[in-house]
Amino acid sequence: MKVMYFAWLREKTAISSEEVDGAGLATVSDLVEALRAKGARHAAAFEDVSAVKVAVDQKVVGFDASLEGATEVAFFPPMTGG
Amino acid sequence: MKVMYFAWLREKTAISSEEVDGAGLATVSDLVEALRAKGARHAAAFEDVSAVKVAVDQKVVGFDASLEGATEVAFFPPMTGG
Amino acid sequence: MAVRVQEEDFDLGVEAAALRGSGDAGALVTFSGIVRGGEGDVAAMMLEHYPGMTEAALEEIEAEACARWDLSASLIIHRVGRLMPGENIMMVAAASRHRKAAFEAAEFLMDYLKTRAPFWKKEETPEGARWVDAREADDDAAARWAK
Amino acid sequence: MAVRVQEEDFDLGVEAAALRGSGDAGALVTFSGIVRGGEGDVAAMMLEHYPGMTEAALEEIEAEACARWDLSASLIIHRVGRLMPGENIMMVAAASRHRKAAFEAAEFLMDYLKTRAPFWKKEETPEGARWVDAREADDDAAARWAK
Repeated sequence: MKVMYFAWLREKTAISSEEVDGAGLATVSDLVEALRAKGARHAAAFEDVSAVKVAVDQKVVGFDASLEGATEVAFFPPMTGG
Repeated sequence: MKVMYFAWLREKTAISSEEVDGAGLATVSDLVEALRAKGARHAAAFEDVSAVKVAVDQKVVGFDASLEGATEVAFFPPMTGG
Repeated sequence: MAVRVQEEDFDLGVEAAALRGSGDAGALVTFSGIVRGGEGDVAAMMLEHYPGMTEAALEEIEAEACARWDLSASLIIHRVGRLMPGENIMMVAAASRHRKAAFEAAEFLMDYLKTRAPFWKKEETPEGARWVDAREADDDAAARWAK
Repeated sequence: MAVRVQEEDFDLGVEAAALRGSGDAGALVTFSGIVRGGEGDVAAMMLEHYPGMTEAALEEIEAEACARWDLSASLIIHRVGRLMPGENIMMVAAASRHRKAAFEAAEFLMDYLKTRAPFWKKEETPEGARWVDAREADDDAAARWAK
């Protein structure tokens, strides 16, 4: 699946988007654990997920949401438009 | 004092403004009684004062307001601007 | 801070641009009132006012808004005379650092203008002319600002 | 009913005029968000968004407003990219027969946009760049529309 990062999550990971193998990842939380293991930058980005929101296929969901059938997962801080 | 009429009060009295001798008129209600006595048109205009508002020297007041020192009294229906 | 009563039309974009230039606003709310046509069969709208008292009342309403909210700019324009469907009747605008103040002040300006500024509307229809009745809802709307 | 995400500026007056032409509205409310300068020492504002999701979210917010209020027209425009103090960030507009619906719909559009549309602001200041924090007040404002 495609994993995307916005705002300071993009800056901390130094990545806009990357492909991640979703095999064995049932929920968003499982994905976050897998991402943390990728290295120091990812670990820093996900150090405090209370400040992180997630969208699966462009819908905001909770970290317990299923990744079944997901093609695009995005991580970002709370929105500040307007 | 100058007495002014707006909207349907102007149409019913057929007068925009007129001079009225304020001698002996203590309150707005006294003035209304005096105006009613002026003829059929005035009587018709003031038939139901529950639908009439009054301003003394350009401030909206009640019908029990004093006319002491008043130079301009205006009668009109509830406002409908905006 | 300005109040205008005029027969001429006005341009919302021009007025809004002038308000933005007059302070460090992050939020600008405008309200425009427009003569409705269509199903109501209103051929024209006559707007009468009480010269002198109208301007004083609008200035008082604007001063009250500026006392209640931290506004960088505000404006009330109201037209008088004969207006056709689709024409501007009036506008208010409120600019502030934050959107809540701008929205509240604009609504306050409208609610007070409706119930305290001496304007009267008469509609011309195919069945004749009729004075527009004051709406109880407008009194209720104004009452919510009482402190 | 329209949603636009763009780098280019827009003209409030032109947009408002187009909205008025598209229905029998008696009331038009607009909100403009502007980059504040001045005491905050913000030299520029960078606006990032999530292409695709942003448009979908704005369309959903607008559809929700149209389901809740009887609107003759509505509009959301949001800019992205680097904006200077005094520049437009975004606008919403709502037109209706009555002012209460137009005001409520415009406030609703703003409250939902603030909390549900994927935009992020970064301020450039003399001390460096910083991401703007989400405000709890915005969540509270959005929560009042829950039914």
